[in-house]
Amino acid sequence: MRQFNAPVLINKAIAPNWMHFAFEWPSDLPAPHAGQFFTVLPAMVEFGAGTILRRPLAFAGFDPTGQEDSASASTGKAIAHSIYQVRGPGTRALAQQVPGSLIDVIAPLGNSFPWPLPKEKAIIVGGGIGIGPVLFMAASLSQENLPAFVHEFQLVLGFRNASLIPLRAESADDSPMTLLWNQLLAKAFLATDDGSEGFRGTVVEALSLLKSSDGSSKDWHLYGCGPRPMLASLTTFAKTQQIAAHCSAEQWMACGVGACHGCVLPTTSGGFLRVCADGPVFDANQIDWEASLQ
Amino acid sequence: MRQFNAPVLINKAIAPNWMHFAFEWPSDLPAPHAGQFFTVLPAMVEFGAGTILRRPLAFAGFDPTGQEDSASASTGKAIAHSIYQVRGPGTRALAQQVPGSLIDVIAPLGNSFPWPLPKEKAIIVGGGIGIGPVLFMAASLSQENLPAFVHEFQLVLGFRNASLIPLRAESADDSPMTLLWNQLLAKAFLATDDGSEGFRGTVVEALSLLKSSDGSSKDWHLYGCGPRPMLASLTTFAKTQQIAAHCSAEQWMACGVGACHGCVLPTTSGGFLRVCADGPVFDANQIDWEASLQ
Amino acid sequence: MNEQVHSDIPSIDLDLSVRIGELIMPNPVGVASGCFGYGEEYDELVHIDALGALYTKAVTLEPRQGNPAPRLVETPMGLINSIGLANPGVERFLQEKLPLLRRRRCAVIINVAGSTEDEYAAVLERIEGHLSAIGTQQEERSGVDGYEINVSCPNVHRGGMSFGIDPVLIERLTRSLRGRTARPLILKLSPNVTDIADIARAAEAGGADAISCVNTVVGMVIDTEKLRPAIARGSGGLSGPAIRPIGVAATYKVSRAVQIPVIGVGGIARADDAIQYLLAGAQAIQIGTAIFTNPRTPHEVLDGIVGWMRRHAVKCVRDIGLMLQ
Amino acid sequence: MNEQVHSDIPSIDLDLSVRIGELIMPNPVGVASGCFGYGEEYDELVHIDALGALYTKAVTLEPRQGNPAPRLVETPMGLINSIGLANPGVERFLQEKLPLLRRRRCAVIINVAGSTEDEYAAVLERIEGHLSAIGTQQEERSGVDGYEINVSCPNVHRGGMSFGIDPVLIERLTRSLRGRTARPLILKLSPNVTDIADIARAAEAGGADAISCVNTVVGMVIDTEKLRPAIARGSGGLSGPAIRPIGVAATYKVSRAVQIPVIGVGGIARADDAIQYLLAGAQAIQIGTAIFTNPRTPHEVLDGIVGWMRRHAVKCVRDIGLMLQ
Ligand SMILES: Cc1cc2nc3c(=O)[nH]c(=O)nc-3n(C[C@H](O)[C@H](O)[C@H](O)COP(=O)(O)OP(=O)(O)OC[C@H]3O[C@@H](n4cnc5c(N)ncnc54)[C@H](O)[C@@H]3O)c2cc1C
Ligand SMILES: Cc1cc2nc3c(=O)[nH]c(=O)nc-3n(C[C@H](O)[C@H](O)[C@H](O)COP(=O)(O)OP(=O)(O)OC[C@H]3O[C@@H](n4cnc5c(N)ncnc54)[C@H](O)[C@@H]3O)c2cc1C
Ligand SMILES: Cc1cc2nc3c(=O)[nH]c(=O)nc-3n(C[C@H](O)[C@H](O)[C@H](O)COP(=O)(O)O)c2cc1C
Ligand SMILES: Cc1cc2nc3c(=O)[nH]c(=O)nc-3n(C[C@H](O)[C@H](O)[C@H](O)COP(=O)(O)O)c2cc1C
Ligand code: FES
Ligand code: FES
Repeated sequence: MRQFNAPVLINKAIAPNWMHFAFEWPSDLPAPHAGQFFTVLPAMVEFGAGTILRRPLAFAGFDPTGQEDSASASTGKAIAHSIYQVRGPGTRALAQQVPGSLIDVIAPLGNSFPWPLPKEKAIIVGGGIGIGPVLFMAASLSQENLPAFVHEFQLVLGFRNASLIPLRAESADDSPMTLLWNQLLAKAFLATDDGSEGFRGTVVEALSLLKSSDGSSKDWHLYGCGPRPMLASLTTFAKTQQIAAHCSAEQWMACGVGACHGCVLPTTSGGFLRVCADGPVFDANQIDWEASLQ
Repeated sequence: MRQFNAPVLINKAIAPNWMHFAFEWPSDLPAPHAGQFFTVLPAMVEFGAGTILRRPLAFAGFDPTGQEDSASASTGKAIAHSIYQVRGPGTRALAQQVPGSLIDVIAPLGNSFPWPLPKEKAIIVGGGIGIGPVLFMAASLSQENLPAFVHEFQLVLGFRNASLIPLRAESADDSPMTLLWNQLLAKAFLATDDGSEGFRGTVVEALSLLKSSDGSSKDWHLYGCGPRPMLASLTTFAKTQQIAAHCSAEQWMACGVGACHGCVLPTTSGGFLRVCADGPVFDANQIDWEASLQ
Repeated sequence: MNEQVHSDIPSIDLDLSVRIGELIMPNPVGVASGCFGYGEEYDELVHIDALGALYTKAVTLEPRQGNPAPRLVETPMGLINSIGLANPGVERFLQEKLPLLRRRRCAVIINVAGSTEDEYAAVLERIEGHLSAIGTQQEERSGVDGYEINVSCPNVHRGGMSFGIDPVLIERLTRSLRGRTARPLILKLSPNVTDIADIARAAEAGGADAISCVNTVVGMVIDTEKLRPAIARGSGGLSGPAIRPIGVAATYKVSRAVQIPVIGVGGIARADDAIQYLLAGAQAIQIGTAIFTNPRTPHEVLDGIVGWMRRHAVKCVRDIGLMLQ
Repeated sequence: MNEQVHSDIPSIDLDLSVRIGELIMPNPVGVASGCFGYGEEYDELVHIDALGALYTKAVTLEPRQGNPAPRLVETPMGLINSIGLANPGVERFLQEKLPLLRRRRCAVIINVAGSTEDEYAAVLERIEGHLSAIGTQQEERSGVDGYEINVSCPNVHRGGMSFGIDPVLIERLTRSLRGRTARPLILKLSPNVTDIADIARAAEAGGADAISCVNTVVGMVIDTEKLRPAIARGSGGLSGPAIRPIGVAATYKVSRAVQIPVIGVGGIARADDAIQYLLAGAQAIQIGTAIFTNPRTPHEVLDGIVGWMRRHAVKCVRDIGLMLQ
């Protein structure tokens, strides 16, 4: 974990209100893992916003070779990637930050998704805003130098409708990371609420379907990231099916490093856990999702 | 007086920490006069600034023909010009506003310098930050279509040292307004505190010198704009010499339109006057400059 | 009195009107006292008649020059002022300001301040006397739709906030003023107290028709180069978005302590801020400092409230407070 | 006790040290309670030993889970929190947190909270008992350089702020705690009172060595889409730059009401903010919320104070308060 001023490399729209953000990673800092996040402080904000908190964003990919676009050669400087949705003053400000400028980053933060066991098949489930960490997890499991069993995973992505599926828009950049994400997207099982592409229904409904038709002899291990109601039903599904499940959660944050106890979620054992320091990845059974929805 | 979103036309450094700012003037709004000001709201501010007040800036020139640079033809759209010093979050934010973007303006505000009488010679005195209104006044008196007596004026400008004299820097733009300002500067009597250019001493010391050597049979009429201590000694000088004097003053402002009574200065008759609505130009004897310095 | 005020915004399918005592305001958005003068200064910029109410700059018995300069300083998302109730006094108010106010179509509430109970009373008596002397024709507006009693100004030595912190004084003052007017009487309270609900209950007991909640918060900025407070009088009153959470908390508390309507004020700069106050229990709101930032704020807030009501299928603005879970 | 704390910042030609009771802090910049945990979390990011003091998260007698989530919401230049004094309780504090705190080279002040006078007393007794049981060798640090008594937390039902508003309770509590420790005793006051000077005088009369001024201001944000308060508990404590003018005004007032040192806290994000507090009369300052924005803030503030002292030719940080005109 370190605070540094990172050169912004990419900050480009990849779908309506979705941006691909990439910055240079300090050479001597350990690489981030899928599930981990960072916090940023944009340089400028809109007049009257009065924003003071850093904004947490998950890593969506990491490129140790530092290739900025498919044309250029490796710079040798690692690049961290993220995908964010423009929602309020903080992300609107971030969207104004031009490549070449510096941005204040604290990273890497939080824990990461555990690896699947040899007897497990990873089912990686993302919905809407949760796309970054699941793409990163899928990319991590795709790495060539890993044992073959890891490569057997299924990516399941849910969107409200086809137009909200990021990356495929013409506006998307041609960085190697974007190409990798597109390959993963092409192999993913897609679900849309309105059936405008892929399966019509929620991702958890898609899971039921997939489960019943799954020929694999392996146990499923769910990896989820997305809106909290999705995580809640994912957890119910995992319980019913008696399969392992890890979810990456979000909560408003102040410090992002575990000091303030602000970002807690209620646990099933009665206490609270800090999303930033005890998570953001939790064994799905640890969190009382129902209580957290209230 | 109107609130409008003005296209920014010029926003360029003309000296260390000094910027030339120009925006498109609504065709149906009366032209501003020397001494009047406007307030702006920059679109973005630095993270954590928490600025909420509009920033008042004086007009430094007005071009009804709308010529943006000496090469291009008149656009037919009037242009308002200002010169500002980058001091704090508001002016730093303004300095970030790129040409082509829109800026929220309320204008024209306040009163303006009165014209000299036929029997008067205008002595226009500016120091440091007060350069904008005095250049505008000098330019106004230079207009060809005015009676000849008006053209007889003297511009006296004071700076801490030669390096702070704006506009002549290489960085200055080549707009017709900048060329006009440079012509006025070339004819001005210059004083610097350290004698690095022109007269060595304050502008008021320069005035004493000029007065004793002035061959004109006309009465002097002082027009002043600059730091408050300068206005105080200008007023003392005017009293001693028994000549008319008008000063343009500054005070922190909230509304800028006379509603809040926040921007007052103490008067010699015991009450207060609002800089934004009763000024910013005052008969120098009206203001208790000594009390205002406390 | 009991005159319905008509605004220029068509009520369309929604009921935006608000009732304060016998007065019906066309919509809940007002401009706060001291931030809009007596209305003239903003006339060129803002269509004031589209709003619900104009709360005037404070009127005192005698003219007041106000406090020494500087009177203002910016703070993070806030403004400190120490105007000191500069105003022409009740006589000149009646001669110079009232005629114009009578032509307003929004509700006009006269903000009243004083150093003693008698002074407040004298201002009301003078205004009421003047109004009955000139009379009002059918359809003619009096220009005085109610009084907002400022017992919460932190910028004067006597009166103002010293009243606002003592429930006994508040109840007595309110009762005394109640006896002098049948027009709506609004007590404007200070947040600089241990329990604002106590003060609000005292105002209600004294016969107030409504509570304005809140006035400015005591604050100070020191100029670290000049080595003295940034405003001449030392401390002043903090307003603007910075204090919005303080005002919302106070409004929530007060609207649960009294039966009379609460008018929320403090830091409203966007429709969302105003809706927070309405959800907290306010029947109407006022906008002050944000007008300085953007004179269009009150209109944008009103538009935003209307948009929000449509999205949430609320027909009547007075019901918004019931929606809080 | 009476141990001089050494920091890693050389005092150079300036005297930056500050005295609170018998304790000498190496410089006036501390990190505020609840914003820095017990120091571990920020260890990787911040060189804490360069600072003057670390004020720990509150310690209570029993472990506390804290308040339901969400506990945080951003406001204009501010933050509302309702953590609810989540902490492991005094026993686990002594076992798990103290050993690390003993290795700190800055001053360590233990923030103490309780629901009753007895609870506050029990925490102090337990800590003092533990310290005398383990003993401290020559040159070894105790890890407890003083206590900051939190009588001002707005986020608990009993205790906390309900003490902080009553001078009689404050004096009695202070006296009772004074009898239980010879270490510096700092009373941390709430700004949510009519007259904070009254409370400060009571703390001084009870034997406090210093006053921390101020804790958070009661505030509320309502989520206008979810139609409920943004934080689970309704209202919470407002901190950050938004409240800086409130804290400076309180510090100015309190430092003129008591003889004991005042520690200024509330909204400090830049050196200029800290210097305002010092000019207002504070001997030392604390930084809370701004650490979340930028963990380097305390160090930047300290550097900035040093730069300002040089420019203004002030040799001793303790004299800054005398410079206010
Ligand atoms: C561990 C973690 C990882 C995240 N990863 C991503 C990501 O990869 N891509 C992405 O688009 N978003 C991500 N988010 C959410 C992102 O932080 C918020 O969308 C962003 O902070 C909103 O800020 P804003 O100013 O644009 O909007 P605001 O107007 O401030 O808020 C919009 C909404 O964002 C949420 N939010 C606001 N402040 C915070 C905060 N301090 N912490 C968390 N949520 C907040 C709230 O739900 C709020 O209603 C992540 C959040 C967390 C906690
Ligand atoms: C009528 C008038 C005309 C002006 N014309 C010019 C001009 O032509 N060119 C120019 O460079 N400057 C001009 N100024 C001054 C300019 O408004 C300030 O420099 C600017 O507001 C500073 O804002 P900031 O955020 O950059 O700095 P801040 O850090 O906010 O302030 C820096 C200094 O500017 C002054 N200041 C701050 N806020 C205000 C305010 N609301 N009103 C007035 N002064 C303030 C204070 O002295 C302060 O110490 C004028 C001011 C007035 C009142
Ligand atoms: C410059 C200024 C002058 C004010 N004058 C008065 C006044 O005369 N009477 C009064 O009751 N309140 C006065 N107030 C307080 C406002 O009416 C309002 O209660 C306060 O500013 C909080 O609202 P805001 O944050 O929207 O400004 C004044 C506020 C400001 C900023
Ligand atoms: C998340 C958070 C937790 C806090 N916890 C405590 C606490 O346990 N004890 C205490 O005395 N003050 C606590 N405070 C108050 C701070 O110590 C400080 O007084 C207040 O935040 C104002 O300073 P700031 O504006 O610099 O944050 C807390 C503040 C925050 C933001
Ligand atoms: S954000 Fe502070 S503990 Fe998680
Ligand atoms: S700034 Fe409001 S009266 Fe001048």
